Amino acid sequence: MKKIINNPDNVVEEMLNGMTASQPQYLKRLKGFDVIVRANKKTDKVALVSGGGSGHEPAHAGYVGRGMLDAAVAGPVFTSPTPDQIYEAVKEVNTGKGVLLIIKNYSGDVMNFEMAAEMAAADGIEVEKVVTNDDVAVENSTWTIGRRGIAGTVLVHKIAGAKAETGAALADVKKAAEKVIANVRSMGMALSPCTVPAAGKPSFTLPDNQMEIGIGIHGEPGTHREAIRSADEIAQQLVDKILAENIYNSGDEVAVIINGLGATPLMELYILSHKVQAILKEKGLKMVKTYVGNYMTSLEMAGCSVTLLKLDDELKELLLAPADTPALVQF
Amino acid sequence: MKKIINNPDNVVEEMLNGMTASQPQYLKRLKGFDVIVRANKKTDKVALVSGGGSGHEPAHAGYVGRGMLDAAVAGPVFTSPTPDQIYEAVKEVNTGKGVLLIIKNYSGDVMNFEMAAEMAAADGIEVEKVVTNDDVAVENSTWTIGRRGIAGTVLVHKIAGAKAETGAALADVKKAAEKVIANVRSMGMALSPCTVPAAGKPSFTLPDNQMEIGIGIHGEPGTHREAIRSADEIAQQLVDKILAENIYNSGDEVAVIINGLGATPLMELYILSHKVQAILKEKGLKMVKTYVGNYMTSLEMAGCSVTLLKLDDELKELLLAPADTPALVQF
Amino acid sequence: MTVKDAIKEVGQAVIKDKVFLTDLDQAIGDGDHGINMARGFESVLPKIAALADDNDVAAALKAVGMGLISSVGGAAGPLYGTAFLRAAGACKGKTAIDAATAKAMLDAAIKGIQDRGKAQQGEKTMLDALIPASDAFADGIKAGKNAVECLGDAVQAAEKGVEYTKKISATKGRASYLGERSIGHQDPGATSSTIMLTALYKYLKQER
Amino acid sequence: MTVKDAIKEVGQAVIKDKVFLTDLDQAIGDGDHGINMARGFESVLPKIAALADDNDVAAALKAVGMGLISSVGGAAGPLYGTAFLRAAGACKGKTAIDAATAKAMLDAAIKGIQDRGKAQQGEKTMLDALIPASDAFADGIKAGKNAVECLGDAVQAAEKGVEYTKKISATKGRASYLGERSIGHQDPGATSSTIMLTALYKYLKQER
Ligand SMILES: Nc1ncnc2c1ncn2[C@@H]1O[C@H](COP(=O)(O)OP(=O)(O)O)[C@@H](O)[C@H]1O
Ligand SMILES: Nc1ncnc2c1ncn2[C@@H]1O[C@H](COP(=O)(O)OP(=O)(O)O)[C@@H](O)[C@H]1O
Ligand SMILES: [Mg+2]
Ligand SMILES: [Mg+2]
Ligand SMILES: [Mg+2]
Ligand SMILES: [Mg+2]
Repeated sequence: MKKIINNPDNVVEEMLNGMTASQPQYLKRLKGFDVIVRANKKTDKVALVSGGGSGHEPAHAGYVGRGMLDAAVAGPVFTSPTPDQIYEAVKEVNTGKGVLLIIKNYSGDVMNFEMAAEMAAADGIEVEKVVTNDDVAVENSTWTIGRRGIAGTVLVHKIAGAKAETGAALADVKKAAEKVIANVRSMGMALSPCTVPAAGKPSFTLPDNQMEIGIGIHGEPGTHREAIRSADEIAQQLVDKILAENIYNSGDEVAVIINGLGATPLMELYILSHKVQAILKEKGLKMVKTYVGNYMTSLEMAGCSVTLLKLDDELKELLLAPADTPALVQF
Repeated sequence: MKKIINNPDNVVEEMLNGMTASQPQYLKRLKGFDVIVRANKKTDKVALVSGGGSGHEPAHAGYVGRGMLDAAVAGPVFTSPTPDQIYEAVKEVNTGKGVLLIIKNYSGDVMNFEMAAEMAAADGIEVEKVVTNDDVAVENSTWTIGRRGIAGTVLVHKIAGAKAETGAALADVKKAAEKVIANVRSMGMALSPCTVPAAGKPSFTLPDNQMEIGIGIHGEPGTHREAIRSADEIAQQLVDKILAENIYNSGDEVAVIINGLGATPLMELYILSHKVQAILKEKGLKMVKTYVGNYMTSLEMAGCSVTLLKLDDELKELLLAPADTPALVQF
Repeated sequence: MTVKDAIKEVGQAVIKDKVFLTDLDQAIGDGDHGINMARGFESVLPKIAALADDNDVAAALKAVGMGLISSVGGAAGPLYGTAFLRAAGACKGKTAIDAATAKAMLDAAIKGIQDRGKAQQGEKTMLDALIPASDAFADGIKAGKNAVECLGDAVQAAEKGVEYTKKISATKGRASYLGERSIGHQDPGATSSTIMLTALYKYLKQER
Repeated sequence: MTVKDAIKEVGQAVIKDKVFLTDLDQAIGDGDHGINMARGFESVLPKIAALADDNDVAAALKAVGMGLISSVGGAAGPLYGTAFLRAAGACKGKTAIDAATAKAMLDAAIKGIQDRGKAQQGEKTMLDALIPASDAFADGIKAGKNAVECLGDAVQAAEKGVEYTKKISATKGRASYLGERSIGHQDPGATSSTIMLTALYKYLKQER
């Protein structure tokens, strides 16, 4: 395991302190908790709280700031934070207008956030939650826990965050978030595994000529592996799976994320994006905005995911609204 | 070699087209050339042209946009672009107020940009150049070609770009760039090598327990290798070497870049930054702004560099001025 | 024979198998189950050691539940945390635990896990160890065995349950994303449940 | 014996050693010298093939120089490009090249490289092949040898020069960043220079 760390057991602690020390204009830490909140005084609006296991940086604390989140709760690497941590975050950012929890669909995350919501509700805080589940690699059925939440979650932060910034009520912020969730899909692949610091060894092994398709963001294996293919073929494969959802139609406006999983050079993401743009154009879709970079990572995994969000007028306006956070700034 | 590419010989071509297809609001390509210019009509100001070998993404095209560069010229991976390409870029962005070339100090880059400058000068275009050389890993002496230009170059783009945006004359933009160069120093290290696509194999091999100190950004070996150490020790080692330059004094305001070389998780960069901030604070320096992320990379190399820039009032104001480019946005 | 010592044995058994449980989770999950459980009991055990020596079983189990909830995270934290809280609820006021009470505690724990996690038997989770364990416990009671003997039967059933998890594919928890590929691997949570039951049984048998 | 064929031989020799030159550059540089030079000659050779068959040496060399400048990049592009342009300047109007002209061309090339790159002999660059080659050529002329014989001597001197580059540390080019660590490795540029001289010599000798 080659990592720039001190002690595998302290990575989250030191990372959080490193974030606030590096970006004090954006972030501060809730004393005694693994919770990052905005440096600026909370404003009188619906508050957004997200979070999850660490190792997905810049998610989630990188999205704390104007136009996006009010707080991010960091669990241990790839492990949902505990309810008491989430509960503190909720109490801290609530201004009386209510709090929206943005949860990625994993059993652990859902359970811990729900317990925190129960604790906050018992205090009389108005709490709502949305669960993101954009990963089409995973079958959605009533018999399983459904699809996973991956990079599409960032667009929920962006759009619900912009909605909250307009002064909208909790129900409306939640509705905007749910509209994103209904219209966003992602699909990922990996060239190499990652190593959880405390585990000390790679999460799986992959022969030199193979890739994992349908990878998640926790070092878990994908849905299957196959011989490594060209960037254009990978783009086609990922986009095909997303388009097979049948929610994107010719003429639709869309937002795109070409997401790196941590160790993928930007050069490769742009080469992939080149083909993705061509396929989407061919399909008659109009790209309103494309984000290319590391938005939702899996430590030092090499690989990528493609995310597609269908926009309507409201979502488009909120997507293009300003944001000012460590990881996403737009005018 | 595991990469998301199509053909090793087409990586630059497809990447550039991927950039413009993904970010048409920022970038367009000069037809027939490996030159990226701003999508918006050129404004009546001194124009900034930078560039170099590819493989350093987001450098250099990622910094094309308001408040930074007007054009970036992309060479093959790790190879300076040729004079004719640079010459086209200069002709395209010149508005009559003159053009500043920002060159990283490598024999190849300097020679090719100088030849282009000669060609442009022959056309009557006013061209000036600055050469960045922030890498303290390399001895500076009259007998060698001097220090290399690495991540500190991004701050030259930022500050000279902001200066040009004020409508300043070419001489003054150049002076601002030179002030940055005089006050910026960087030092890097790597945990793993990178693979030039056309070469197909790693640029060097490094045992599992070793790291390279004083690494450049072209997959070249560093100044020496040693047993891998903790993040705090690495931070100390890199910063000590920078502070040994004796240009940073207690009370000085500084800007910092904690730069990832391509495959380094943001988590590790923040852990490193945590210690870097502590050392600098201890030394009495005041951090005005810290950038943490992949700003000047070396393909999929794992490792980092630390950059320190001493600010005066002018540099501080220009550093904090707005920028709107694919890779660096600030209000 | 004290509840504090029993919990200590159980916690130490889990901590001892940290790497084993993590390896199991690497195969079909995200490779943290052992790390999570060990972190949990490392946080809980000092708190238990600091409790009064009044052998208040419910109070001790509640402390375990609260402690796990606020230190484990992931899926296992809320599930095991809730399980311990519910078990505590089922033995409130008791110092000596007879077979019937023990069975009620086990069932309360299982119900807690199901309330939180919405899983059934056969979905490749900790329930595939715990539900067979409870069934075997019930059979033991019917056969007139005492609590420790019943627990011995329960352990054997849990072990069989773990073996059974190798044969099925997961439909709950992270392993469900693997679909058919999860077949052939034993479930980490079923394994940790069995480790806990086994440690408790060993402690009680030797103390008797 | 035509200048077009000679250039073709030289270019193909460089292309053939693409991997070898790249490997040398990986050891002490950035691992692209072979790729750069091969890209250059792959771009240049078709242009040369398309030239008129008038054996205008200066015109052909100028085309090589311009072509390398606009296709090689890096350090080698401007250096070799300038070298060919200067060599062209030194033989303007000549179709047959005698020993004195050849020597003048070689020296013009060397001067061009030094004007651009500001290096001296002993800095572990292509000059460490080319300057000894020029010296040997001069000795050959003094000894009354013809151009091809002089070139043979030059090739041997260039080869020795390449060997010598293994013993010294680089103070120019990318390898200079390695300091002492560059010792033990031969310089890629000195090697490519020698490959070109050797290819030219072989062609001329066999054509004679
Ligand atoms: N819904 C559920 N009901 C019961 N047990 C579950 C459920 N989801 C997961 N588990 C159990 O949790 C175990 C995984 O725990 P752990 O690895 O600590 O959490 P995570 O999956 O969040 O990383 C699985 O092996 C399984 O036994
Ligand atoms: N200043 C210089 N003068 C002469 N030759 C040089 C100089 N700098 C570099 N070289 C030569 O160029 C070679 C490297 O060329 P190449 O790898 O193509 O370019 P780069 O170093 O830009 O990657 C070196 O081996 C050396 O012989
Ligand atoms: Mg987990
Ligand atoms: Mg090069
Ligand atoms: Mg797990
Ligand atoms: Mg080179």
